[in-house]
Amino acid sequence: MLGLSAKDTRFLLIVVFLTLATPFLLQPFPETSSLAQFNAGYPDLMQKFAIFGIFAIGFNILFGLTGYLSFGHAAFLGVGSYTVVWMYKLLGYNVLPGLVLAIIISALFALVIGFISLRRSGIYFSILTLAFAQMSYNLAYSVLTPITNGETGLQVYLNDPQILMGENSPTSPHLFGIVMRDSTQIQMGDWLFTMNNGYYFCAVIAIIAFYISLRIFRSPFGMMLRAIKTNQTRMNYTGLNSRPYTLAAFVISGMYAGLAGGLLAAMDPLAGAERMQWTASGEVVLMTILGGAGTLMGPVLGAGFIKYCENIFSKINDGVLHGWFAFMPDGIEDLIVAMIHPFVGKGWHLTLGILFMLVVIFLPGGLVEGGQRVARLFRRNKKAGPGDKDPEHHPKQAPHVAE
Amino acid sequence: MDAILLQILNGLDKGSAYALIALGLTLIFGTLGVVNFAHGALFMIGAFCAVVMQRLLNLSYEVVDPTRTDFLGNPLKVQMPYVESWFGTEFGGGLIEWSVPLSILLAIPVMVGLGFAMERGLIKHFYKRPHADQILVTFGLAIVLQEIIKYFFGANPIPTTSPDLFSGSFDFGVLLGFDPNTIIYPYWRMVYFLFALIIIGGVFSFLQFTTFGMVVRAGMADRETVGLLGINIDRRFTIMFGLAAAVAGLAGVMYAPILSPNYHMGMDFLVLSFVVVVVGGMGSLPGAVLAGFLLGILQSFASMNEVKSIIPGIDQVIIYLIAIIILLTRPRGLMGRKGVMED
Amino acid sequence: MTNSTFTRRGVLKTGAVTGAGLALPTIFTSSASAFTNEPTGSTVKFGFNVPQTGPYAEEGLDELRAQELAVEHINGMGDGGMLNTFTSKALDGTGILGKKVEFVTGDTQTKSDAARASAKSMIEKDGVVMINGGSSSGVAIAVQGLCQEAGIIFMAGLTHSNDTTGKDRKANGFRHFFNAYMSGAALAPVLEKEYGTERRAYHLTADYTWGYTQQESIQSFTEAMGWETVNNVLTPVGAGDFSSYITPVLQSGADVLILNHYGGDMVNSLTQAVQFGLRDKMVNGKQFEIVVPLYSELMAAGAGENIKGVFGSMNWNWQLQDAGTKAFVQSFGQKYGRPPSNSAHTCYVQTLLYADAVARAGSFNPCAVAEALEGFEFDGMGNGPTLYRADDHQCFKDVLVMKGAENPTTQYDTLEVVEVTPRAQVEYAPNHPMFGGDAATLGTCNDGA
Amino acid sequence: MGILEVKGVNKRFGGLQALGDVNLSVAENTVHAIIGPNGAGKSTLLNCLVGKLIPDTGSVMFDGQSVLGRKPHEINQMGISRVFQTPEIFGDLTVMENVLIPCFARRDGAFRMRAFETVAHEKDIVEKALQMLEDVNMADKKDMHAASMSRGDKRRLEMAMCLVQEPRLLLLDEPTAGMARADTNNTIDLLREIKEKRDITMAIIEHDMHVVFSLADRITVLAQGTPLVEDVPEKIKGHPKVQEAYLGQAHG
Repeated sequence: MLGLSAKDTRFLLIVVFLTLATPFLLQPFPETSSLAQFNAGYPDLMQKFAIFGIFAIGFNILFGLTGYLSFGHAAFLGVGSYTVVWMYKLLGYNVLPGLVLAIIISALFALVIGFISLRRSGIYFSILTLAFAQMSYNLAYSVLTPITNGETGLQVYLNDPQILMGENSPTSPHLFGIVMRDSTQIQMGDWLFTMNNGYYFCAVIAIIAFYISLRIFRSPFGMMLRAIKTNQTRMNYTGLNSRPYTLAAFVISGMYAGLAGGLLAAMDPLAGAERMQWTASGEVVLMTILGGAGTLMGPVLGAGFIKYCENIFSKINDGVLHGWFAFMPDGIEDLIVAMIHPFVGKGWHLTLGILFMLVVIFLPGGLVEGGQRVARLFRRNKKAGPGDKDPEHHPKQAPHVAE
Repeated sequence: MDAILLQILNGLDKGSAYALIALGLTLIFGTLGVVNFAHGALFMIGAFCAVVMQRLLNLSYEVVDPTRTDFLGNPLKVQMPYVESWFGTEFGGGLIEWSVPLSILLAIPVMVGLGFAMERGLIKHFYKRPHADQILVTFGLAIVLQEIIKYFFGANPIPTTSPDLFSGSFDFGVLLGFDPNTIIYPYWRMVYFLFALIIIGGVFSFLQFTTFGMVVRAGMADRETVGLLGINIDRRFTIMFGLAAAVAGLAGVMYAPILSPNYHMGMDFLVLSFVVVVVGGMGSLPGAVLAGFLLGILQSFASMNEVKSIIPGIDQVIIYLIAIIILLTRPRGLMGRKGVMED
Repeated sequence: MTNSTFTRRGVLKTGAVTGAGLALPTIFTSSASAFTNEPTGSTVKFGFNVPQTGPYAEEGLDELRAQELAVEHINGMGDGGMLNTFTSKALDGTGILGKKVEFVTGDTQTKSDAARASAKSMIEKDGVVMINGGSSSGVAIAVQGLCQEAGIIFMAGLTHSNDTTGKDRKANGFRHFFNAYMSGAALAPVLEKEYGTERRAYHLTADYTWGYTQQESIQSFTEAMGWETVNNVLTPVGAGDFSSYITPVLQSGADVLILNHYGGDMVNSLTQAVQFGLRDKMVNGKQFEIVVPLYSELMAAGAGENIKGVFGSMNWNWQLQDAGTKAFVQSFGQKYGRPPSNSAHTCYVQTLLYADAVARAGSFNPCAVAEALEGFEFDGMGNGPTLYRADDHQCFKDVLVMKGAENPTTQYDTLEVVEVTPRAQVEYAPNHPMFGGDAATLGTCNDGA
Repeated sequence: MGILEVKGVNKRFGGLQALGDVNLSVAENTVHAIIGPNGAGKSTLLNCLVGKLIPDTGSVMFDGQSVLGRKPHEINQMGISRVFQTPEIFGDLTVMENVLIPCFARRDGAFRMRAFETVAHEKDIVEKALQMLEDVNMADKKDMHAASMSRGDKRRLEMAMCLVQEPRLLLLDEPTAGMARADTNNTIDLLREIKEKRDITMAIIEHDMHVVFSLADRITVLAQGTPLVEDVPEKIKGHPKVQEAYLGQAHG
């Protein structure tokens, strides 16, 4: 189906299912339970999962396949966001023109930056991309304030032209009248599920982005990119010019980043300069490595992992901790709270740092490898058990590695 | 003219810090082939050695002063440092005042120990892993280190003062025949510059003139061959990691009076020090030092009002601009060797 | 199925729809809510969104302490703090409108994106009715915009830029903290008295929006009293080493250096300027001086001895002697063993003011609350008689001019109050050009319905 | 007129004359060996042929066109493939993929965005690659990770990667260097088989006399950067100049 092998089709269908069911899957705890703190099924976080998933999928096309480690992809994220907000300001709140333009403009940026940076390889390439992104960030934060609104972030004002705004047009981002921030809520018992328009918009785009990446992985082009990673000398002596291949990969990943940046602004009509800072570039690198560079699903898992930590752990404060352990005797409760305290709330960075180290030490292939190990364990147990059925019947998000 | 002289002085000082950090980073790149994202954190921990020393010397007992009250209306508890009561206010106070230079004594064992622990406990297992994994693990380590510091010292900058002897500034202008007050330079910054020169000189002569250094240099050039000679290069590389950590730490200790230490100062220096190392050329120690001073001085020039009025914002991007120009004209930076970190 | 713009969780907590055992999904009806996150149970949730990581983490921590204290006082625990001195008596220590106050916390990271993400999760996931806190203007403006779109009230924390209640003012946003214009208006007369009218000022300004508005304000006030502005140099945020910006100061013939910096930048630029011996110099026959227009206790602590004798301004200080301040300092000091900072104070007061406005309006509807806050006159909150101006949602009150203390006795009294500038002196027209002129509007109140 | 014509090529590295006035003509469908002691300039000459080095003077013509100034991938596209001293293969890819890539390179040229086709659907190319693997007896290893193979298999794979491009000239840089005797013999057999089955021109740079004399149609002896003699193997064997410059040195 869709030009994919049976295995890939099944994989894609699983991804589609998981993506569409996210509002339910991420809401495992009833609202009334104290574990509801760990629920992640609210629109903003789900949108972030999808958007940063797209960002990481695109980054992986460059880094995972060619091995070129860019430290400047946040620049394209920022360019995408600024483009979309400018389109709001000039045309109106329909997200479509902005998103299309975001992809085009980030592609142009990527073409220029890639053309220059790809003259070098290894760490020299990384530093060149870093330098371009940091220059963009520093200028956007200060000197370019008239275009970017600097520290405050670019936003829409009532006196902006918005020439396509009609009388009844929504006053927040929408797609032909479907307002992004509107949600439909379903309550089932103690569970509340929020199906947000913006999330499903991002989800559909993320699925398309994933499908394209799957096709690229399986294409001759993808094979060439992997060939570049493993041996450029042989590549050249096989009559292939590696520069245009890497440049194409760079531009494609830049377009993914621009799209992700555009979607950030499509969900929330504000574009801040911090999106271009090196820490943002570093974040996508970490997402990709953490999940498993060069695998299809890894970067998405990595993105989800980091965004989850950032949004969930940072909100756990002492009050919440006391709530959880209230059933214990006072002394023990205080002790346990004091022990957990440094790792949550203002200490969420610590948790993230420790998790980075644990994953990379024990799972050299990233989270995907962890998934594979679990799956293998699962299969072995299955086989040992009496009623041995086809283990493929339980793919359980079985991450798929492009070998 | 005097303005240019001044900016050269500023640049040398900025450059000293860049050069010291880059030197340690290059030692690790060159010998171990590891991308160490925790190097900025080592610099930060060095600076906090000065804070710890200051705190240690200021360890106090409380004396209740009934004549004064604190903000809640209770009698004020006055802090009396132990060192002052043991050695008298003059000598004890002197010790407290000299806490930053004294903390070098603390920083060397702390940093070397930390370096050993890092290399043996963590980095060692990553020699054969891809650079991406090294980045992830050292970045994680950097976060952990800075969060530990934040847990104990808070997020605010902590004032760390230089000894009174070095407070104030020296008037170079008068010496060179300019008007007074045109070229002044703080004594402490001169101390820092000299200190940096001594450390850099020390590291170079260590590598140049000792057998140990020669083996390490040979190892940097060709690790396998040296290994074949039956020399235990691993142990030496551990020591090199300790040395690199000590250099970063000492750079941090002495920088504390210039930049009040805070827990994330390492991250602020991290990107910059990578740019310096790469501009200098991967694996080249002289390159790292040269690039440090070069970028320091150029950054100072770019901060001049005359320059900024022609190109607004140039001081924000100059480092990156120079990095791009140098890497495009010289493929391996100023003095880089072929084949290091190019894949 | 219904469409709702933002999620409401309060409903569930009450068990109003206890469908735990139902086989079929129970679905909301739109009449369930009149506005965003309408609290229907016995509790109401506030969102405290402060920097917990990054350079302003310490300030954020102090804000959290104060906010927690405010919640205690509203719920009738502790000694009641400023509720005892507050002129409005609508709050009786039993929560708000019979509902106990709960709160959730989040980390702004001092980044607009992260702050909005955190605020969104509070609105969408936790169902808060109000968000309070923050330690920078960029974040305040970003979160204020979000609250406007979502239809809840934003009570700004520490934000000093003119824009927050100037060109970026919003109907759902309220600022108790003072602003750059007020700093200039309060500082100028003191500077004139201390340093005379014949001065040449050199500005170093943080290169971002807050820096620009502060520099503009200070320059206009100092020039009005006869000072000359020699130069204004923009410095990169987080520059660390400011030496190359400081050295040209003496050569320029200036005799006053104005540091439009905040946080770590201010600590470093001030420390380094003192190291360069600027304050020991005589220029144009006058003693060289440094001014730091915006002070905070925590940053003053970071600069250590270098702030001695340096003038600046503050929104409030714990050393004030009015009854409200004393009650708050007592209450805060008992609980945390340290006096509150002025960012803690503003967050504490904002939380109480919001609660009080709800009580007076008799509703959590943001538009009703906004109406109750607009034009509200009150006293007993440490700043003397105060007005929440309806035109731009800015509080007008006395402003403090501070000076670095020559002989601090503890780590907390490194600053001393030089003058309490009366409110009348810092007032301005709502359409003042520095505040967006006539183009700036609040827009209309949004309750999210 | 040979398919490869090298005329008056000089190359200096600083003070060292690596190649001095080299003239060489390789006739179509022959195996031409270039031998010489270490440092004779064999590798320098080869690098000048494939675009890695540019001679200071002289000309290198392939099928009537100059190769000078062209990049390695352009020269490959002209029809010259190269086997390296240590096999250069795509270690992280499977054996099959290693052979597929040169197939695509031959069909699509130096760069073509085929991001939306699927490799498995390119029937012609897959068949061609499979056929090639069968020809070199590696069909059973097609899904193996290339890097995990033995050195002999890597050499065989590299050869297959070059042959599948159907080059008009195959350059071999010491194809048996560092090999055990048995592997060397296998390689010789493989090359002989290739020579017999295909219309192909080969230029071999080799140290090992055994290899050279069992394969070559013509031999050029290089010493100190200049060609000493060029002739058929039988004549080279007993040539006094060769004895003196090459074998003599090798023995003494």
